[in-house]
Amino acid sequence: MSAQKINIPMLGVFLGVVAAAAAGLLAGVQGLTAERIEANKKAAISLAMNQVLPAYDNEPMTETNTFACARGWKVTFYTARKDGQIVGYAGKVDNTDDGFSGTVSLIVGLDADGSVASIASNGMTNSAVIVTAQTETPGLGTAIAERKLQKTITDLFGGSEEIPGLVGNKYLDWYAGKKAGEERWAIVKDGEKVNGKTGATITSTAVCEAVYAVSKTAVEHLDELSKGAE
Amino acid sequence: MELKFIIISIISTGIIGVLLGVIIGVVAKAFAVEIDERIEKVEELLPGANCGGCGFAGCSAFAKAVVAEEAAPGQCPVCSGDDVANIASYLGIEAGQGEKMVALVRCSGDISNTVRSLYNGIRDCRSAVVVAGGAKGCDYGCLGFGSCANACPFGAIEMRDGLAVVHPELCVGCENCVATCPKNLIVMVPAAAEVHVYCNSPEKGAAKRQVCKTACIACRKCVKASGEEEHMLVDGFLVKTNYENPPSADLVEASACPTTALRVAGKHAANEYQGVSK
Amino acid sequence: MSEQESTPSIRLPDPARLVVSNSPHMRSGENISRIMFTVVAAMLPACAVGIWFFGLAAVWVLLACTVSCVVFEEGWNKLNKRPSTWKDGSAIITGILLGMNLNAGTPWWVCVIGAFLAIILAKQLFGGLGYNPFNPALVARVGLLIGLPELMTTWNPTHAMVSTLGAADAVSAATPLAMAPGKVEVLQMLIGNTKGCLGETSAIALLIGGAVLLIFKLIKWQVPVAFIGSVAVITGIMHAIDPTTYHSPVVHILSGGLLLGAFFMATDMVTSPMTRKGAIIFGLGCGIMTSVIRLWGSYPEGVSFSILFMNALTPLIDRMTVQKPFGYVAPEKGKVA
Amino acid sequence: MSLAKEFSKGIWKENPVLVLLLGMCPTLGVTSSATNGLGMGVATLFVLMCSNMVISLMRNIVPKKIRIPVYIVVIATFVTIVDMLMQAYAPATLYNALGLFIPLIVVNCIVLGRAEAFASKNGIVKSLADGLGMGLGFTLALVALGGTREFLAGGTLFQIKMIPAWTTDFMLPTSAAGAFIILGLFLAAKNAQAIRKAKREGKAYTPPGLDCRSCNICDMDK
Amino acid sequence: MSELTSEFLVITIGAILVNNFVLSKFLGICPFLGVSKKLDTALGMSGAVIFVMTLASLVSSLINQFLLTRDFVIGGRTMNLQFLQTLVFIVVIASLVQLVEIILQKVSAKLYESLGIFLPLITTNCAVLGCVVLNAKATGPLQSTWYGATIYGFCSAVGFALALVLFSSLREKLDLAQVPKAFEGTAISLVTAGILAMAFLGFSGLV
Amino acid sequence: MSDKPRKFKGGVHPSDSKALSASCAIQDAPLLDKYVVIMHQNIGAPPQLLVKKGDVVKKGQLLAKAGGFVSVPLHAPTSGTVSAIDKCPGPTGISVPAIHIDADGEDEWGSPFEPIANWQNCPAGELRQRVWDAGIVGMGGAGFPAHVKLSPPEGKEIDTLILNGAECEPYLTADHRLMLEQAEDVVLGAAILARILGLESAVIGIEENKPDAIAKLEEVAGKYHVRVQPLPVNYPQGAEKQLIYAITGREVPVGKLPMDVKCVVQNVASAVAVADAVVKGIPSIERVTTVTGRPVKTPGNWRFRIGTPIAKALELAGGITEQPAKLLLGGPMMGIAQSSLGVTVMKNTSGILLISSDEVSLYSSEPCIRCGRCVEVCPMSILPATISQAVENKRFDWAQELNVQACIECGSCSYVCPSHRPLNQHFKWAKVEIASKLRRRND
Repeated sequence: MSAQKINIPMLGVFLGVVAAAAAGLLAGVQGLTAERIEANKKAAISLAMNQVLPAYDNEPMTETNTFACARGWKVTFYTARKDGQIVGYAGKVDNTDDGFSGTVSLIVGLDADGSVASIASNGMTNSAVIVTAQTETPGLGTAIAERKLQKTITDLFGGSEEIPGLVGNKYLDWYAGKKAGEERWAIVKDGEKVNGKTGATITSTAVCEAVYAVSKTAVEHLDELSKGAE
Repeated sequence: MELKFIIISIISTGIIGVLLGVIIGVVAKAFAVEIDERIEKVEELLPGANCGGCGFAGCSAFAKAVVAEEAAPGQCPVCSGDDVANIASYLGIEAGQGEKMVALVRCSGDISNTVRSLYNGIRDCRSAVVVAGGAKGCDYGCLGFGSCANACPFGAIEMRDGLAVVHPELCVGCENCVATCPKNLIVMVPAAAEVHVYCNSPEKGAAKRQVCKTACIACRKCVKASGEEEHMLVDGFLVKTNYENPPSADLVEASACPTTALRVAGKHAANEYQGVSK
Repeated sequence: MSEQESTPSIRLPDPARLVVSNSPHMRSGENISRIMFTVVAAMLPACAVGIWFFGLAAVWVLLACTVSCVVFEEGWNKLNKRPSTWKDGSAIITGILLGMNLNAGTPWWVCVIGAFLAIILAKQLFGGLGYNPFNPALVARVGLLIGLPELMTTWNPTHAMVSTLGAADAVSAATPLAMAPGKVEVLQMLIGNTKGCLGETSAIALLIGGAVLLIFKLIKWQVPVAFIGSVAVITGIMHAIDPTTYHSPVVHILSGGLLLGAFFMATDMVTSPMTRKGAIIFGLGCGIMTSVIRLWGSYPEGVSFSILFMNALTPLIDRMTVQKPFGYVAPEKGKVA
Repeated sequence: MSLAKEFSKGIWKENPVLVLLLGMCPTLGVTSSATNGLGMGVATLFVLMCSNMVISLMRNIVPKKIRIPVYIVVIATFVTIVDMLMQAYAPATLYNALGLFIPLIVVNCIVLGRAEAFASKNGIVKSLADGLGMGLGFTLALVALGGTREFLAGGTLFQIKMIPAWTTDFMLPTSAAGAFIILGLFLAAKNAQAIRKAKREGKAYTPPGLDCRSCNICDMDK
Repeated sequence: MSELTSEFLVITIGAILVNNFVLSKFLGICPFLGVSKKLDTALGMSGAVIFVMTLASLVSSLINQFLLTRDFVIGGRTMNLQFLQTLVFIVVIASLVQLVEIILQKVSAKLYESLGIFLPLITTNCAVLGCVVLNAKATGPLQSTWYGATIYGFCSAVGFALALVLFSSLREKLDLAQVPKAFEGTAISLVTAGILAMAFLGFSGLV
Repeated sequence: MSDKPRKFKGGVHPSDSKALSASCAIQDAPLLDKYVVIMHQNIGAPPQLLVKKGDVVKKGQLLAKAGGFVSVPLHAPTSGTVSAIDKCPGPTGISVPAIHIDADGEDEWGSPFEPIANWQNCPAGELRQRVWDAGIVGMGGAGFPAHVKLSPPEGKEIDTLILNGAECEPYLTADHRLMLEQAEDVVLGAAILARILGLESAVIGIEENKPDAIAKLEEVAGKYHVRVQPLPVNYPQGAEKQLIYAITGREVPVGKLPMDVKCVVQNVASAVAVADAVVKGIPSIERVTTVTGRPVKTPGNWRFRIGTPIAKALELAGGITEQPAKLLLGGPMMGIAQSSLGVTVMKNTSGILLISSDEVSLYSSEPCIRCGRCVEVCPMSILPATISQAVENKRFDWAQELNVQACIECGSCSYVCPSHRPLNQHFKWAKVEIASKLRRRND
């Protein structure tokens, strides 16, 4: 490289101008899309929230508390009330940064005492845990995190009906009714009840840690939570 | 509000850009290494094949030498005439371009035409000569294991029926094959010359015929056919093309070489002499 | 060629039929297939024990693996118009080794996938025997472990276990490594009456096979010794620190595929270092990695992964352990190793 | 070359993934399903076309010495725009799955490579055709690869079970190892086709290697 | 173990072995395949990447921390310049590589000769940008600091180097192999890398 | 110097097949009507021709004089006429210049020098000159001029003279018979060589599989302070470096000569030639050669004139019983395969060996399975398998790094290789390439 041959300040200025112009353009697009991105995020949250919370009549989105938990993550709690009484919380934790190939974000519905809520759906007892974002290996890590019915080619042509409510996932449903205590939750691989999958231990651990962190934070901050939003 | 945001973005990015630009500029000044920009330019004009045909270690070394006037741009065997002219005019020097040379394998003894012993070993000429001088009856002939073809970066040498055949149109004259042939069979000849003697054995005619059907037996028919013009030169028991004054392709027809050692390069490459030898 | 006029009664060699080649002109007569079939023989005791304890299911798995390995090998050769190579025995070894690394009840299609991974992917794509940088059977086993983790980590109980424990208990019984430390029956592991892959359960049979290999000098003793030794040392240290969490080294050595791996897979000539020094480094590396995966990793067993990883390191180890030639260090007398 | 040729060469003859071996990181990283491959392909296609267009427009005013930084800035801008647009309008699952690889389009050799090798030397229409062709070729390769991996893993395509009887998921194709291996098999298949073609035409064929023939990035600084 | 120490382990072991940049995150594949023909060049590339990636992590995390993630309020809305991350990072990396090249050329001609040819390649090495972007997204108490980011950058680069060196020694061995014609070159390299990735999967769950 | 020989590392034990000819006493070959004396029979410079076509020569007459210090003269094997100075097939397959002599049948003696009866009092220099004048080379196979080894440069001290009677090559029995039948000459030659070097004593190293020769030599050895050292049977025990190590425990450094560890090694046949040249005044015009192999009708050991065509030698042995696969000059491990019967016996031709086709396993060169056997047997402790793979891919620089130059081409690695790889040829090739690279660099 022999950059010294040409007029250096000019190059700097040219690059600066291009970069600045680019930045300007970006700022414009950002301005145009920002609101929709925000709205998307909110919509995603409220959708998930509706699934994990019992019936409520307030606006949980406006009643939030955010606490830092032990791992350095931030847990946001949305309080759900019915007739003014707290019926549960939705704890949201984003970007836990220890999945197999990226971060895990999830929303956990909690009972008023901070334990993971159970939700009866389609005749089964599911836990109120929804993984909202993950980038795990399809089939392997996703099996732990996804609550999704497998569509088959016959469904495509047969046009089967959408089943409302939560889809069961044995790895996630393990958490139903669990409450964080002093002991951390361990990954159980063998036996009847499982929250971990062989070959996808990292994802299992990531989900487990995140759910634990939400419950734990709620338990630790129950006082503040029960007081309502600041 | 939007406008203000945009302005902040522009300013901060602009500052980073200019700052980095200036830092690079300053550092570049402070740590400047004197480089002759001509070298870079010449290297840019060179083909970048790094074949080493010019005798230097790759194109950049050659560029250095050209700029230092230790080499003429025309020494690059791969460059086209225009490339060479460009470099020369850029540097304001003589192109010094020599005649275009191509490789010639001085042997026509393929498997069907020569005596071979049952060689059992590594299929590589340079390795085969270590064992009993290779597999060929003729001490001077092409061994046919293709060391030269492997050495050619341009795929100009074809191994055909145990004989290396140069395709002159693909040959750029890098001489890699010349250095590789353990029998020193390959020489560089002007690309313009069409007629070559495809034999390299200095043995007596009778000895040659014993081991090879297409050897040059120095019958001098071609010498006679070329008449007064000294197109062909006799060297012991071998006739060679006079590359100072090469004959035209007609000579091959005219001389009716009894062993077909005298061949037209193009026809030889196109495999038109197969089974011709008497 | 000079003409020789010879008296009619005396016959002289025909020069045109004399082969010219480099010295030496004598050979020891050793060849690849002899080596390979000796290895097959060495594997038979462990297979026999597997068949004894797991029954016909084990036979089917071994057969499915071996047959499909040979079929893939020959199919590939046919497809690429290469000479037939199954007779050199290497595909048979791979097949048997793969079978030994599977659960006795493994479905046949898993065996076929495994054989494909081993023969085509890990061996023939690299040019066949001698050129594969990774042990084919191991690639197959690890590929199946990654692809079908649940299937590959569920094992059939032995017949003996079923008859003593009852069918249900036997099925739910854990493998030795998954049991709580201190509850493991070492004697059963020695003879092979335990859960695990069909060829890896019986320590005694594997040791007999290993001895055969050592007697015929087909493996370097340094590899298994360094491998097993380093596992023993590391797990021993951890056991000494916390006996309630970590198994004793004896359990570690006898359980899982350690003996099988140490004697039959880590010692694979093609994929392990050539010098004695390299073999020691190779064995140590395998042992350390196996211990680390077993103690802290997420997979229940680390032998296959460790050997596969060390296979990848083999070219580097070979590079580092180039021996000094005779007379290289002039002042030093005595043999140069 | 005609416009149609500029467009079509990227799809098969000079397919950026299978022949030019460009953009391997996203090719391997996001193709665990056909949907992801499609999303990434379209995103890259968009960036490629925009950057090709802008760079073609700018080609005469950019000082040669800072060509590369300027190109990168241009590309980075479009990548960020794509990022924001996808965040706003694409399904959240897709955006999340592509994750890290969206910003990494910046350093995808296809984009920079085409900018340098083509757009900086050709007019805007040609550059657009080239960008479209290359982008489509990339997208096709990604969808094919993603589809293969997804299908081999569980008989699904675009998350729809194609073979309902297929119940056991085989995770190897979707794992990291599978990504490498299946891309390798894809390349080999393309090579095999090229070899057969070359043989028909009586030419020699050397499979493309990832050497300085396809990725001429180090040459760019000249 | 304190959170910091455990995260330190996660970062180091994780970045080098478990979540190896090349073999499980698919970052830096181009140089991984392109510069791995010979062990010597692989070593040179490794050195250059370790140096540049550490430096780039440091510089860009500083910029990220002190400029891009700073919130400011305009018209009642809190805004920041995070959307400029990609743009700024790539410009920083490109300039940095340029700087390193210029300085290296002057300071140590020998080092320049062994590393220099790889430097332009690094600009477009997605491992560097990927590492910087990952740092910017990180939420861990350690990795979100500038020194944590630097450690992560260094370890990721070491992971890259490990994979590259292993792979190049394997490829040197592959040079001797008689690979089927269709698999020659990159195809067989990818298959090898796949099997290498299998071996690295054994590390999963270590952190 | 200890009495117990050391065992060098590595080595192989091929079946020796010496029984074919070991019991056959040396016979004098009858006079032929035509001899073809190859010009260049020694390592080093070729000799300079002194005769021309048509010249009449006497037996023992100088045909060519030494072409330099590392070169030896040539003598006429019999009396007759020089019929041609022309090419003939050489042992390496390439035609070489040779002196064709038509014998007159008189076998008339025309020695260039007189016997030195009183050699004990003759100055060492004169004796050394006689060795040179007689044209004696290393007759074990290498053909290195004997006088050169006997002329250590200033400052190089020699303390051990070793006579190489190991004859570790399978099949060959020429040295064995020579030691048995001419034990006195061997010991005498040893004593003369010792005197030239200014030494009091000499050691004869013999493999233990020749007990009769050991016994016979021990009987006569006492006369001249010569010690007979039995050696374990292990190929290549007769290789210079291995022999020196076995007898003295010294390792000759790579690229150095025995001289550098104060040793001189001479073949027993050379010692006999020295004794003949000094005491009887006979130049090197004949040698004992084993003609053997399974296809040979009557294997045996003959004393051939230099220049005897191989076809004639085979006729003496009764011809063949079946077509052999290979015709070798030398032993099966290091001998050179021939494709012509026109090659003639040279000063270093220790054996003419025919190998039947069932003994030969042709190189099929399967891929290396890295079993490491070659590493185990390599007496030089290099890595044959790795070097071979490097050479296979033309990585000669790599081969050089791996010390391919240390290879003594004993062939042990190829012998044991289960993949039948042409290891030895790889090394030879690599050495040639490295040498030519060095030459190019020096140019």
